[in-house]
Amino acid sequence: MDSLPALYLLPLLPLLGFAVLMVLPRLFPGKTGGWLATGMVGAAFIVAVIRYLNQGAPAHETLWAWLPNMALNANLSVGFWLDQLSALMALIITGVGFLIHLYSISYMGHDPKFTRFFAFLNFFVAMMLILVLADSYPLMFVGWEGVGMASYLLIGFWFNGRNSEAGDAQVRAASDAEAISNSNAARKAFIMNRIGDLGFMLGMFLLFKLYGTLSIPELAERVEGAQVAQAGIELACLFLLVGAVGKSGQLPLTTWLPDAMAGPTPVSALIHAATMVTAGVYLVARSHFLYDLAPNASTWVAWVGGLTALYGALSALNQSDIKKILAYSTVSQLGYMFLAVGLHAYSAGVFHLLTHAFFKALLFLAAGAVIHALHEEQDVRKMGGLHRFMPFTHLVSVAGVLAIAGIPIWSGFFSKDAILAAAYEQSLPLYLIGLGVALLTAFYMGRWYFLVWRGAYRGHGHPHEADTLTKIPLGVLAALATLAGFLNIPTFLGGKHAFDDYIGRAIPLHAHEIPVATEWLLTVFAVLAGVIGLGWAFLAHRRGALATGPLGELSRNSLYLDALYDNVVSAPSRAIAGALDTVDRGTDDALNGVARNASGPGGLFTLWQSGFVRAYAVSMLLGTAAIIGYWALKTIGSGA
Amino acid sequence: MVPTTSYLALSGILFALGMIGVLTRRTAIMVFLSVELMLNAANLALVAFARSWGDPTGQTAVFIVMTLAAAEVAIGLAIIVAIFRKRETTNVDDLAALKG
Amino acid sequence: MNSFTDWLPTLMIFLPLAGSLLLLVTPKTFRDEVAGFIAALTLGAGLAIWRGGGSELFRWDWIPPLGITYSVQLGGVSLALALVTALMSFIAILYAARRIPNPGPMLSLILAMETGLIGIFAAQDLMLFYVFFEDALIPALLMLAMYGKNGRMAALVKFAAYTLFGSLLMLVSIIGVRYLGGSPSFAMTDLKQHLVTGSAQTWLYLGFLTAMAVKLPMWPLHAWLPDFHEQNHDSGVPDVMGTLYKVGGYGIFTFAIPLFPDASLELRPILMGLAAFTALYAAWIAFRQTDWKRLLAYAGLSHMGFVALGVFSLNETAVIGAMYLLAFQNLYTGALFLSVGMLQERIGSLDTRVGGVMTQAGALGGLTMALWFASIAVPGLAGFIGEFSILLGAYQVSPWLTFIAGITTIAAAAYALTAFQHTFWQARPAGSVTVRDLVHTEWLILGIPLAILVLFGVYSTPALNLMQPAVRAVLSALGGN
Amino acid sequence: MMLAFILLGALAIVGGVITIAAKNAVHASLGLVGTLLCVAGLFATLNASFLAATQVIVYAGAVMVLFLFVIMLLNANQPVTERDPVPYVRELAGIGGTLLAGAFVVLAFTFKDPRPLAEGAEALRGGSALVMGETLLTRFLLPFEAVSILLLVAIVGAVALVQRPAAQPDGVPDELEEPVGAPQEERRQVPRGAAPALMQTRGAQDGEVRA
Repeated sequence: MDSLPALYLLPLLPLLGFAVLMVLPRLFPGKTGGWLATGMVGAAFIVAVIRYLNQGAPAHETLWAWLPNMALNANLSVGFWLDQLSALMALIITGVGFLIHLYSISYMGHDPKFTRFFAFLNFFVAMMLILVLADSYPLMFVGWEGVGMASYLLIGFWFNGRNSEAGDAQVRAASDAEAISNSNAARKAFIMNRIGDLGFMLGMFLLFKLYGTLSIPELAERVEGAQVAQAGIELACLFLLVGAVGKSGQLPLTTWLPDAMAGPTPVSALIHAATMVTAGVYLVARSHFLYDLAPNASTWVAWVGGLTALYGALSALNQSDIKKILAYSTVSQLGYMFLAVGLHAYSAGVFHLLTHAFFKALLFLAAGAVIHALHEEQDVRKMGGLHRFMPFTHLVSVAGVLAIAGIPIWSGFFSKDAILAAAYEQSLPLYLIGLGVALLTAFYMGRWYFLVWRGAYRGHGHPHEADTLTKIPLGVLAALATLAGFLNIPTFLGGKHAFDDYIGRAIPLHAHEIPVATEWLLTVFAVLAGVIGLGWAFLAHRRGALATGPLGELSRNSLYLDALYDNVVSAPSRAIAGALDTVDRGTDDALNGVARNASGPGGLFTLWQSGFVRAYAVSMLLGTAAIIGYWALKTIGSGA
Repeated sequence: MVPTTSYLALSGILFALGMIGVLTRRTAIMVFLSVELMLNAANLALVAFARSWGDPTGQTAVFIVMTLAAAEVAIGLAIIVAIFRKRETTNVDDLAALKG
Repeated sequence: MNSFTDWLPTLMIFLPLAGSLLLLVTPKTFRDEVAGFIAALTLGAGLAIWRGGGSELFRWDWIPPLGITYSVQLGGVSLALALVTALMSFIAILYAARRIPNPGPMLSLILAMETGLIGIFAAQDLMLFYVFFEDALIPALLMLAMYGKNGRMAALVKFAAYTLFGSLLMLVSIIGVRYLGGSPSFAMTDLKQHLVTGSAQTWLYLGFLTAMAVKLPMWPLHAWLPDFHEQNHDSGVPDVMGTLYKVGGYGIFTFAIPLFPDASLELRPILMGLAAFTALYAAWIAFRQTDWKRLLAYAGLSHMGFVALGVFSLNETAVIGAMYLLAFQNLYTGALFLSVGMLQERIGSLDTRVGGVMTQAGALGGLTMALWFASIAVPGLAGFIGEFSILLGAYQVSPWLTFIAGITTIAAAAYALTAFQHTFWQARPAGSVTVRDLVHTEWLILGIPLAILVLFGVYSTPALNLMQPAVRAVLSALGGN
Repeated sequence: MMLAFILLGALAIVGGVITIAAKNAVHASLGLVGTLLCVAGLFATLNASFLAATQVIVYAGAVMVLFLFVIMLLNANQPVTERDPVPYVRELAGIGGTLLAGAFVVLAFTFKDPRPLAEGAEALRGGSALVMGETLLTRFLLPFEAVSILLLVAIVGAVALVQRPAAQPDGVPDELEEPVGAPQEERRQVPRGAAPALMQTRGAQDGEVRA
């Protein structure tokens, strides 16, 4: 073990990259900053591969004491934990991260803040690695909020609008409007993540209250041992679910993900497709020992996943922005993963996470190439027939679409099929939702493909093929998207699902009891769903009615969830804030008011001080008369 | 032997009369007269108590009050004359310089 | 144990005062250097004490007939706060020397206040604590009076009224503690042996609490804070000293809890409720503020709500978190006030709806954003450790109040990022003045606090080793959970 | 005895009413003289014979003469006519007075003699000068002396008060000069209700003395 590179190297390398690029940007003129950042992530990838290859028992390396007495009656220390799950995640992050860094060098080539972009990307990769390798929940929370911060920085990368110095006023106005929308999107993402983080924190507090420690290895031992009230674990798992939902953009905290498309495309590919959004799934998978003891919470997770998948698919039907379609499809695919981990089919969920990372990153990068080629044009209705101008990108996009649609051989088929099998095994309604979503997914991805690549070119300007530096990542991802499925060929198809065994060593698997016949039936249904979806899209394309998808406005405004939040949550909170402010300013006036009218009754007395001796004498008389009168009455009363 | 209570009642009435006099009269001299009346009322009560207690102190007190009254009248009237010379008025209400 | 380390705390306390008097006589040209040198010396003294592992109790009978002793000790939490005070005063002096037209009086006032503050942290005698408590008030008032904006007199009167009202009540309870308890002197060591018991303790605790609640500040007694900060000099230097003067949390921890254990246990739910409410209330109001200074005042108030929640919960983790947050909160709130000062220096107004400053002044924007992230307790910075420990500890005591305080973290993100976005992001309005970026010393003024925040956010062991034993000692005496 | 008391009491009350109600100042003082004489009579019934005598001589005689003299001197005879500045004072005084009287009467009847009256009266030995002198010069010697000093002071005070400022050798009156600018005629206006006799005498010296 000692010869292996230390675990803390993984997050340290990109962090160093971030520090250097932020503090000394002038040292890296031109694109050298980009190459440095990519090199750092590459190095991290190599370390991850080395640690992945010679993995024995889970490695636990601790550094220094960090939080006061949050471990078993000791201070919680910063430490990294490498088991099969986190090794795989590290591989995905660094691998896909490296490819996307490579892609960004050309994509962001002429952006004025080139170096800063790579600094933020490195910072993101470092935080994601901390999240994945953390040995304790608080350290995972560091990564958790760190990636939230990185996504805030990257979504709001063009916070002042790309052509704010442009000459003509009309372009400037558009750029200013874009600046405001970008900044709002970034802020919205961060605040929504923060809401999820509150849930995560409360979950941690409850776990500490139940078990007295927040270090995951210690927690795992104590959970099996201690017989803690079922309700406690259920609530803790629900809190963790809220955290996962916040980070992975599931219902109800999902409206920030489509808005996050305001960031540059590599950001959408890396953060909002491959890595950050899967953090929620990783959290649930990492806390499998809790969720196994909390059946209700797990059904909650499954149902949240199922409903979000449906919501994402429905919203994606009629989007006109090339990246928005992919964003909603990410939401929907994440719904699948939550569905899987909710049903305790952790390996199926993680496998889908893997394949999804590949083909969704591929699709986003392809979309990026298209946007780049059409000079920042993102509206699919102004595209079409690009297969003639960009043959290579077209080819990889076909691979991506087939993968996501779940066509056999491509990876999407295997991972989605595993999830549907698990769903069928445990709850029929969820399986039906899953199947329906598979159909819708096939349709909107087909629509995406036909609108962008097929038909006549509706835009102006002359699109050109991407340069070589862009092609390399696209090619690699296309290969991975196609071949990744073979990692986990299910038994009834003659494979030995190597992936399930690998993950099984970290997370206990549930035996499959479905007879082979039904498995075949499920696979046929899944393939049928994919084919019908694509066919429906093809027919609509032939009729040229693809521009406006079904469900029209309902889908375009994503079931009006955004509008709902605005006037249910943000408007009243603003109003209350205003009211509180006036109340707060009011307290001082109230005090002055009391002072002012206290002098009122005082005025009456001045009249009485009239200066006339006899007035005083009268008051003296009345006074004495009253006193003696009282005295006399008392004596009468007492019958003297 | 006339009971002391009747003497006290009489002195009370006289005292009240004096009091009313002080309040209703508008010139300083008249106010003084009423004050004298009140003093006499007090003396009467003192003597009545002296008899009921059988102790001459009451009477000596009256004696001292009388001398006091005399002195007071002297000084009071002197003041009134001085005020009169300054303000040419004996009306009590004009003398309101110490207005609050 | 050579005698020099005995005198270090006294040196650290009275060096700034000597400096401030010296400043009044130094010629104009050397004024900045002298002030800076004295502040650096004080910081050095503090570091020497820290390296020596905190100083022993130094006791000398000041006024024997009254039983007032000059007992002084800098160790654990008090040393941490004293160090932070010394550092922030040094930074405030650095910035004031350059930024304020005639810095002479301001510099001497800062140094005078620094004495009061370090005295507060070092005092181990109730009456001495009271003396320093009042002593620190005078320079604050003078700063506001001499350098404030036109509405300063009203703010000054309100500030003085609230503070004096509180401190007089505290004086009553200080005297009460000694005489009801029957202890020979006001020194804490003696007072602890002669604890007051029964309902009298609650009343004394309440007296003490009002002063601390004003200084904390806590919800009902906070009205002076926004005006105090809003009316102070635009450069933000008096506000830095103002934030340092929020010693309520420390006062409760060092004096109130050991002296009134049963009362603090008995009043715990109410006080925690008030604290959580303060946090949420302040954060929610901050959301609508359009003046940077007022927004920062409410942000500070919200953090103080957290500190109060931590201290009142009497749970060891929460109290350590409260002290941690109290110490480092001075760093980022102070630095933010200075960054607002720099912003005001460049664009002439404190309004948040300015827009696009970051496009022209990248460094100022970047550093301010990092400081704001520290302020809303993003992990990896010191604020998080404090806030996380408070919430964890408070959760063990009462989950619902922690939930309310938790919502504050969301509200904090909301107000911080909204204001930040309106000022630094979005497009720069056409025709507005171009904002020049940071110049030489300004990098340091924002950079040093940020560096320390990052250092103690990631590698927090030294600060924990300093604070944990002190907190554990106090709470074990209480037998708290 | 009872008859004497009733007669004298009634007369005293009538005198009192006259002193406070009479329009003419002189009538009021005569009313007071009547009351004083009745009170002297009452003293006699209360075996305070010496006091009765002194009352008649000192009080009724000397003091009342002084009063009459001053009334004549200041010509304070006409009643004051214009509006009473203090509102409702008459009514208030009336109500207050009757209330006070009622209270006194009620309280008076609550008084119980500590000793049987006869025995008390007998102990006073007729309140003669012997008894008075004995008590005054033994038990109350100090008050006796104090009162004598008081009388002396009163005499000196009275004389000093009414002393007219003697003309100074250099012609500067002791009072401060009137500010030159003060309008003269305002001071000429005839004060309300001033006694004409006194005015002539004062007017004469007005020339050289600025009042």
